[in-house]
Amino acid sequence: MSRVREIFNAVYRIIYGSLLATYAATKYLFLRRPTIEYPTQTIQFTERYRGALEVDDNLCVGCGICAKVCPNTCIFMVPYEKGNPAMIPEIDLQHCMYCGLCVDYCPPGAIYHTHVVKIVGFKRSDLYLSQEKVTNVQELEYK
Amino acid sequence: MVNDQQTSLESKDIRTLTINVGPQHPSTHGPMDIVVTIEGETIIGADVKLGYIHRGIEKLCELRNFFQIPVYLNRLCYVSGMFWEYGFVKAVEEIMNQKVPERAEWLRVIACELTRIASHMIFFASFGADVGNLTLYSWGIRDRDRIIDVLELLSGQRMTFGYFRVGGVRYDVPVGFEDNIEKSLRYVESHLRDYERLTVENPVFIARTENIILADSSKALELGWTGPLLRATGLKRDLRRDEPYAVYDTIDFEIPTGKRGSVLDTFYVRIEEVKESIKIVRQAIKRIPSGPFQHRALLYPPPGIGYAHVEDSRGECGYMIVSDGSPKPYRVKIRSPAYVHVMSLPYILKGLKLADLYAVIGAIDPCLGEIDR
Amino acid sequence: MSELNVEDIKKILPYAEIYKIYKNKFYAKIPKENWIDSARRLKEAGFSLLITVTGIDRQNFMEVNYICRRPEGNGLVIVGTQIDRRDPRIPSLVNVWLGAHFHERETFDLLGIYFEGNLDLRRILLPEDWVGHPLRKDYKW
Amino acid sequence: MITELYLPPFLYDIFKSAVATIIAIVFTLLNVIIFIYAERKVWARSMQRMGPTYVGKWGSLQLIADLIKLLSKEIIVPSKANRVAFLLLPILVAIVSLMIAIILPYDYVVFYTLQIFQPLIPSVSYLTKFVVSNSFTAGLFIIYVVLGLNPVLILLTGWVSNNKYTVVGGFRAAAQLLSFEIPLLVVIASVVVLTNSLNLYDIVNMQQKVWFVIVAPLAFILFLITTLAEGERTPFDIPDAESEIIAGWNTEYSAAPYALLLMGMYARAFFSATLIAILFFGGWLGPTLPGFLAPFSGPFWLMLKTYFFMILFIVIRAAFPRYRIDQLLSLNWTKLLPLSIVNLILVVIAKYIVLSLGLIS
Repeated sequence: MSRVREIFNAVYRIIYGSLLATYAATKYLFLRRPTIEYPTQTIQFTERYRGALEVDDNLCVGCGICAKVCPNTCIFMVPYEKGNPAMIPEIDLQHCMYCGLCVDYCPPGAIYHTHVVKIVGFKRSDLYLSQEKVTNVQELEYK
Repeated sequence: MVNDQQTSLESKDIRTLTINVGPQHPSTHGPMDIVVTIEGETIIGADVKLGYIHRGIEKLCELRNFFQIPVYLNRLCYVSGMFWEYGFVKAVEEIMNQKVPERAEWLRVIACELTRIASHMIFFASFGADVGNLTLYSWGIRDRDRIIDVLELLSGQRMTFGYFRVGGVRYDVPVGFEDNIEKSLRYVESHLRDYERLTVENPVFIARTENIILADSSKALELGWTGPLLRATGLKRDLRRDEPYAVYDTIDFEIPTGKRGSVLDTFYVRIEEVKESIKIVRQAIKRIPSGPFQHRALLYPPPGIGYAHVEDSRGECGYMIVSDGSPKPYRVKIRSPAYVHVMSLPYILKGLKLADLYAVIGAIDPCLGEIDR
Repeated sequence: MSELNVEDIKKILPYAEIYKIYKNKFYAKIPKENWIDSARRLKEAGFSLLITVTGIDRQNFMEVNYICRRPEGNGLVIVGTQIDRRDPRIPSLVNVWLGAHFHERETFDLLGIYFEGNLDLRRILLPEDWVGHPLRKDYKW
Repeated sequence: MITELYLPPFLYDIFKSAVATIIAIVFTLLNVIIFIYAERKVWARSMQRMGPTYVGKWGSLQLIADLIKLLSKEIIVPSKANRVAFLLLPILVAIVSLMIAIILPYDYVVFYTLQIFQPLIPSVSYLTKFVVSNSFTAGLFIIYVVLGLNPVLILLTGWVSNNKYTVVGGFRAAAQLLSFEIPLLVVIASVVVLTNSLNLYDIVNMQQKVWFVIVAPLAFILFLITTLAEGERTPFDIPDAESEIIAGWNTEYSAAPYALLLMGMYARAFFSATLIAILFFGGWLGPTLPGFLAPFSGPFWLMLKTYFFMILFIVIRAAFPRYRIDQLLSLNWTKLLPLSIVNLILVVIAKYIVLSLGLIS
């Protein structure tokens, strides 16, 4: 008799389980989906989001700490102008891994993250932010 | 994909067939090659080939300063990056005997447990895809994304966080963090019942996974397994409880265990772990004290050797760091749990069916970043 | 779950120099001859979970370590021994812990330490035709 | 109109069948596209995704775009494959699959739907004479035989590709499809016991008072499971398990041959849905639609039921993982086969009860 009950229980569990699974899959047909259509809608970045780096040349003192702390050595110090001994960082975005150490260690806070993530180029050199580009990264964003 | 030297129809031994599962295969979760010899559908031998994304992180660490290294280590496992940063930071703190502010410890717990949920969600997702249910894949990614949103709010990045610092964490909690966490946890929690309906209560899923025994507890210990796989064999072992670090000894949580070490048990253990992690995060938010979150110190560890362990979502993440007194580590040894699990595949696959191989890989939940390092 | 102390380890490994590196974590330096013996003793004493096998290139000698843990309870021991750097050979631990196999393969791959008795000592992370062992300090890249 | 062409009778028959065949095949192809689109959309909703959105409104033209892409691509034949067989087999698979379309009442659906325009174009009513699917006295038997050809073709497809994955997939397919044919035959036989006829039209007309799903519910469940297995649908999509053996027996196919194989697979699933509607859910029987839609009511109910089972197949795909081949075979031989024989006995008893109640004649 217990054997019969066992079989009955097994059959019940199979049928009930199958119906539950089908119900779970059907339920979501009628729920709002959490996804968005990417190019027409975009997500909001949070405040701390680490996008492409930008340098404020009014604040930069040219100390070169950012170039020293960069683990990938993708920041290079170059003369600000010809004949001017002041230095300013240039950034190779190809090698940058957005770790944010340079931002953490910059004494005057001259280098900071923007929310720009779409920087594209046809050549590798397009991703090298020379001193003209590095001070206004926002304009480089691909729209 | 197909082994050129020995195609099926030209094989000398006509009864067996050698199949390369990988390096490019939908179910290996990354570039990994498993050479399986099958007879009919039964596996009679297997060999694992690794190293397709070996980046030499251990060597890289020897060439970087201590403060630069944590931002590399979250690349080890890109679905549970927080743990891998934490392990290194903890090892350095042990060498330096550095005290960590209590608020930082709680923040670390929050970050780690959120990452554990996110990592287990990826496990559900990829396991679903492995056994042929792509609905689970989508659901796992959906719920993980909510958790990742919170982690982005906290650390500023979605996968490669760079949140841990020696002596604390990098940022304090942002404004409105508690509400955000609670909302995300509720979102994940509301879907957990449906995961169960689709998996551990689904008769087809049970039939598929319940009879694949990975190992019993003695064999698992012999092979050096840790984490959910060891817990699935019925051994109640969790580093958070056995070797408490951070503030885990004051937190109330259960350690779920399986019964027989089957694939179904590993799944069950992970679902329960997600529930426990949610519980831990809720407690942590309530009990987090105010105070400093970072203790800055000069990173010149004294000469010495240090070993730190963190209960990763896959097992014991361990770092052995040898310091010689310079600002760079002399040697960093990374102990990856998934490496141990994947390399024990040849010991557990014999006699299983070919279709079981994918369920086993899914249950092991390999992360090739940490395996190949 | 009592805390381990140096005496407990000393009882298991009488010939070792033992240092406490942190709470419940110990470093034991043993002579090369006791390599397998120490592993057996530790396993019998409850340290049956092998965490990893690894090595350190100390430039004038090689250091081989294995780390093991007690699955019932707490405590961790790093056992280290010194071997000749020009001919780095050491008996394999496969007969003690089955799981030592792949850790030894990795150590052989990256540091070039030969584990005698491990029948499957191939390269694993690097390609099979790779020259040199990258974690050695004199490796040129 | 056409009857006034005064063709000789045999030519007239050929003409009539040709028209019906073309109509049925075109209708099937259209429905395959609908099926694939529905699968992508419904499955996506279940996964909380979007599915196709770009091409056309709600991505409705995505399948057309995919088809054009597949047809315009280069046909790649593996160097170790048997070239002739490799290219011939997809065509055979497609032909064999489409043969069922003529037996199923798709020409009926199309021609009776066109009757809506009768008030505008009176000569449309002649088209009802062109329905040929009602003339197959052994229609169910032919369907079974044609389905029986599939395993051989699939095994050969896997074999001639000369790839390990295709061989494994081909053997899996052969084992699965061959073994599932036996319970399928027994279940079909139980329907025939009820109706004493192999003609689909007779089977539907017998269900005027009561649907067979009420008379023989076990037969319906068994038929659902076996057709899922015969159509290689989840949870029985073992031969082309994409996460296990890449794509199983069709791994090496690309471009137009792949489109043919895909079409064959989806056509078979669509036929299964129609067959379930016809055998167990009263086919085109249902309340007559109001007004000028009255001639459309038969096709409407048939297609409604068909699409319902189509969606059911898709939801089942969303809800279940894949079986393992040895479990599947043991499920077949130890559970389905005995159950189908039990079902046959039950149906015999049920027939006497239903006959005595006067529900079927």
